[in-house]
Amino acid sequence: MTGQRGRPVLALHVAVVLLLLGLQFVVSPFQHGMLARIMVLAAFAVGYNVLLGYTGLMSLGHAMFFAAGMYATGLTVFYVGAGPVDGFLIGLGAGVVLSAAMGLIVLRTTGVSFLIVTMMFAQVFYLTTLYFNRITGGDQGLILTGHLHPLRLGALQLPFADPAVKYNVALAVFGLCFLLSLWLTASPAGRVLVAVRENEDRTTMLGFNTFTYKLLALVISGGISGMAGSAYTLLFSYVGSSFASILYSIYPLLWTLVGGSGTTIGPLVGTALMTYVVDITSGVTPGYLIVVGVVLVVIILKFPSGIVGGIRARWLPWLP
Amino acid sequence: MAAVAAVAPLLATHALRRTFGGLVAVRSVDFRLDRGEIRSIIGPNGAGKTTLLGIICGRIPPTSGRVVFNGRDITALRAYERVALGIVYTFQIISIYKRLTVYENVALAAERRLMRTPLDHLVAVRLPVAEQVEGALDEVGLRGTASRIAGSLPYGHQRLLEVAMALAAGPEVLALDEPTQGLAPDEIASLCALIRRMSATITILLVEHNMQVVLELSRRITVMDRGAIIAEGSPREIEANPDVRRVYLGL
Amino acid sequence: MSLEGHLVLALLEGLVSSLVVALTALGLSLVFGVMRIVNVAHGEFFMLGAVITWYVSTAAGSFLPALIVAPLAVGALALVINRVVLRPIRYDPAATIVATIGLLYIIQQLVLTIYGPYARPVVPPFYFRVDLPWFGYSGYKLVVAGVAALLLVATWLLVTKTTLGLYMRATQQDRETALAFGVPVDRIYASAFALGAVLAALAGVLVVPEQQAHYLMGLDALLLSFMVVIIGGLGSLPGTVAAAFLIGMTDGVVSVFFSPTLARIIASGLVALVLVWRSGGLFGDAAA
Amino acid sequence: MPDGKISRREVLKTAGALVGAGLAGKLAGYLPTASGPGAVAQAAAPSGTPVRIGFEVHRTGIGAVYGKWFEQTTTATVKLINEMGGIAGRPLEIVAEDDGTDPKRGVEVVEKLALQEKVDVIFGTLFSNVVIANAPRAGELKIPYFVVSEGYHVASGKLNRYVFQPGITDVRAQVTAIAPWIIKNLGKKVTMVYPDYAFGYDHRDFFGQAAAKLGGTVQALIPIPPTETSFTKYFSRIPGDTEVVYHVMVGPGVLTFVREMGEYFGSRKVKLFGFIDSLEGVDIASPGLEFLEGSYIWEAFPRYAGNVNTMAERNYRQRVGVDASGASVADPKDVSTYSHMFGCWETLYVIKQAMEKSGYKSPTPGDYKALIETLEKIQRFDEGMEHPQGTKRFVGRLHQSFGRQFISQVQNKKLKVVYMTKIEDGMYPPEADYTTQPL
Repeated sequence: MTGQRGRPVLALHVAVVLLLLGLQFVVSPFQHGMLARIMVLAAFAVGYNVLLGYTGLMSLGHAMFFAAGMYATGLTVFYVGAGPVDGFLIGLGAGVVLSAAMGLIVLRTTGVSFLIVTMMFAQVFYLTTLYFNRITGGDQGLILTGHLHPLRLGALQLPFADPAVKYNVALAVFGLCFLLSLWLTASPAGRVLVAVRENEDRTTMLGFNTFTYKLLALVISGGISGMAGSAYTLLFSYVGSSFASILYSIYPLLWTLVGGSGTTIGPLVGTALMTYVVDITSGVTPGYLIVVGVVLVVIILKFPSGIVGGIRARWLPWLP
Repeated sequence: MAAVAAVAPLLATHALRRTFGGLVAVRSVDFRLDRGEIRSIIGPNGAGKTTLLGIICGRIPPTSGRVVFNGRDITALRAYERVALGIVYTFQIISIYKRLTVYENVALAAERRLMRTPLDHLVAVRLPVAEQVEGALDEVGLRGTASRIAGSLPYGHQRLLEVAMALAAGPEVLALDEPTQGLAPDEIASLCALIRRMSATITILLVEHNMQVVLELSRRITVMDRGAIIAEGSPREIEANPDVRRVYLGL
Repeated sequence: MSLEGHLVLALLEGLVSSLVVALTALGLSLVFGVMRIVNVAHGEFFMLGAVITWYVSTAAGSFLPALIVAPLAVGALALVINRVVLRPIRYDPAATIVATIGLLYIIQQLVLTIYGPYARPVVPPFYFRVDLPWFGYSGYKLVVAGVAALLLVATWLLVTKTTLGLYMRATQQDRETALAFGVPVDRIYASAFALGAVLAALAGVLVVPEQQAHYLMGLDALLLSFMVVIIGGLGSLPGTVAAAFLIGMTDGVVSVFFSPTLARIIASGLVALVLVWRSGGLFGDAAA
Repeated sequence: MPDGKISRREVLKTAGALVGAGLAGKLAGYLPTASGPGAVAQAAAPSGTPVRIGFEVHRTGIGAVYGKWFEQTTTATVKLINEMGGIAGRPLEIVAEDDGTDPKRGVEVVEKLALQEKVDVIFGTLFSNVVIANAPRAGELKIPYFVVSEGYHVASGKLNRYVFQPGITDVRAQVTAIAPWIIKNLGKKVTMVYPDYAFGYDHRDFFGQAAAKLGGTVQALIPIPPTETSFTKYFSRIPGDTEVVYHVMVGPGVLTFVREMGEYFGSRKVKLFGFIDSLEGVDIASPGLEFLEGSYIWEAFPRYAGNVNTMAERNYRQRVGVDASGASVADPKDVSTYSHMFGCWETLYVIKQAMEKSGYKSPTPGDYKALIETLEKIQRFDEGMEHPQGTKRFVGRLHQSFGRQFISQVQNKKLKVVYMTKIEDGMYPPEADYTTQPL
């Protein structure tokens, strides 16, 4: 909020992005790929966090926004032969439009009703992708390889098959969403969102039209989720219904809560942690989900407000 | 003065009615509030005071009737729109952002007025906010608490903080719903002083049970019973009014 | 098949499935109503009920002992979970979600490891087929529907007529006040959680002869129950039943006239809109 | 460090499959059928650096039943291959990793096996949504990827040159092969009930085509959405004059599906033709399946012993640890996925053959090129210990094998083969040619 706090915060966030930028030169090829995927999914979680962490609305339907971005990009690339940039913008647009339209309906509800309504509309979206399987390929999905042109920056051609391209596109998308969310927390609008989270009635009686602010939050959240979905499609040249299923609504919720909802860095931490816990344990034992479950329980017993949330509460109160 | 007011009431309701299911909370109330006065609304529990206040502030839609503010029919306006017009409300049960700092609490109130263009939403508007926050905090006597977490303030200070937020929201009419509830005598005294100070620039509408406070502060008093206004007048007139004594003071 | 045939089928399917859904949702309605926590692992209690039933009925050669064993076992497990996990995090809503997702992983993986990935059938205690002019129908399904109705009434009596129920409703209304009036809130939470688990397990037991015991059957049951409970209105049993009927009937009727997936789309959309329109739920106060 | 990790995984993996392979191994010692491989028992023990095959397995998620048996089959195959001298004299080693039957995790697993474990090739994926999501990555990483999925995705040409399906016939071929029998023997008016996901689309598209050619008509399509637990409400959509109900389902709901169908139709005369996919991992004698008695079911490889009476089949069955009725020797309640898991066995032998023939040494572009081009030139895999399901025609340009199919009837709660197709019956004009793609 105030000047002398702003500087270290900004420095920290820039440092995180720079760290990710640097990591690509030191990590193994496998980690390289993992990090690229983690960044894209972390962007998804960042988008989710805008709604849950900074506005206090818990959605169980964000898969529909992720998938909206994924399908908008994927289908236009596949059928229309759109370029990656156009495809990406269309994906972003789809996330924005869908979340705006949804917002006008679902924001009439709050609390658990909001949770359920978003879940049900996401289910409708998921089933729709199956119903139109002759176009979408249903859960088998579509492959973009051969339809997807390389990314053009001036003279150079950047094929998405190139790991470096994957990584840095992922980084660009994540960095954008990450800093966007940081800016949001510092902006007056962002503070109003927090006010809505903390006490909506009071906020109304201070003269704010809380509905429009919640809609704003949902649209930003949906837009970011759409971007993430779009980026995922471009990077892994695949579109499929699985990414619209309830699981992909639960993941961002889980990642955000584990990392710390209402913290800008939490979503990244949560996503990375969960991805690696699964990856490492699954290599060690067939029953790895038990370990994952135990880890979740232990984390939450130690940090009920998520890892970064706990760190903020204990040591770094100035974390946004 | 009264004549002037008669010409242009700051706020007036016409044949206001509100029912909840079968229960009539407010029945055909014609209420008028003049600019610059301190008005108290009193009455036994369930008389409809808070409902009337709620309708005036736009928290509760009337079943029928109109609300006019500055000569403009605002019946259709939502609560937040009325706040923007200058009708500001403080809750009966203290309502602040307990987990935010005192500064942030008041800043939110101030910022709403300063955020006019979309751009204002994007980039932090700094200077005016800080000044207005300090001003409001000084006014209510909370200077120096800016960086504290609101929830950690003593009860009385939380009440004052809510008033400071109301001030920062730039009220023309300030509706206080039982502000002295749960305050210690000395706190009540200072709150009364504050209200009197504020009334120099702001019209005060008070729903209050504490008769000392009411009689001491009010220019005029409106008495409600079973959803209707049964009397209105100066403290002295009201004290003398037999109906009031019967119905309300229970004498 | 004639139109009235279609409709009879639709209504029958609707009726039966709604009662079964209500039964599944019963426990959740209790837990969610009283404790206001989203227990993601609730569906796993349902699954455990079904799986235990398979073990019991293969061991004992009869389905009936499971009616006792499964609920008790699952209820005990719930008490442990409540003590070891939920109480330490003070039933914090967000933390509870994460913790119970963890529990869901643990329970599912344990069942997968011990019981295996199979969908195993359980012989119903009795089996007959009701022949209607247009089509046949499972007699067991009808009986389950009946039992479900009984259990619903029983639970309703428990909540409205007993001290425990009174305490539960008090806690549901306002935890602090209840505490002030000397309601042993901790014990109420524990018993509500356990009772919810018992009911979920019971639902699992009754349903398993209809749908096989499978380690992944929990999540869908949970989501469906969750819908029913919220649409019905927090902690309102009549609401839960009403919502179950709303969903069951919509699903049943719509399915007869549209291709399955489209039917699902339409049904879910309609039901969601009902909740938007009555955002507090059919019988609910404003949603918490 | 990696070695330590691998050996640890090895231990745990074998521990996991100890029941299946371990037991099969013991029996292999003295059972007569072992005499076939027995002869080879003298083969020199493999030596040198192991050939490491990455195995993407559905240990968890909806595919877990298949995953369990794919893993058991794979372990048994590897054991036998190593007993018989390994691959080009090198020991064969499996690096298994669960993908949770999830397309996202699937891609991670492909990357992990290729980049971190640095395996020679990857194989084993079944569920088509995972296969299709993985294929682009395998292509980008330029690592041969052998799927055992039966989906019509490899042969459709939408994947890439690194993806092969040499161990199992695809759904299009299965359907094309058996459609004539259905139309001739059961009836011309067909209603199809199939999943509105996975290979449901392949059935819908290609059975319709095949049936039309033979004067059959598909009267109604009833695609069932995922996570459906009650089906009765859909049966009223089956036209009254339907002669054949063609049903293929996946997932845990299938038993309910069949039983509810039984309750619904009761005595009403309608012929049923189903796909074993519905009943993989399920005992045909299960309560509620009585309604299937007398109905017909497609099998890729007959579950009940004696239907295919070859030494190769007996050896395969006993090596994997499957009893005469298709259940696990260790626990008769664990019913196998007999019509799919043979694909793992045969695919591993295809890999062995291709590696040995191409002189494959290490995961280098050159060796991969040789491996892929060699495999693309192979035209048939002869029935025998390596290919117990039967001879396969392999179409190099499609990267797809074609084998015979079986139609069985449920008789006294067992499956009895009543018809066997010829390989040619299933072959369709190829629409793709991977060999033209650059490597």
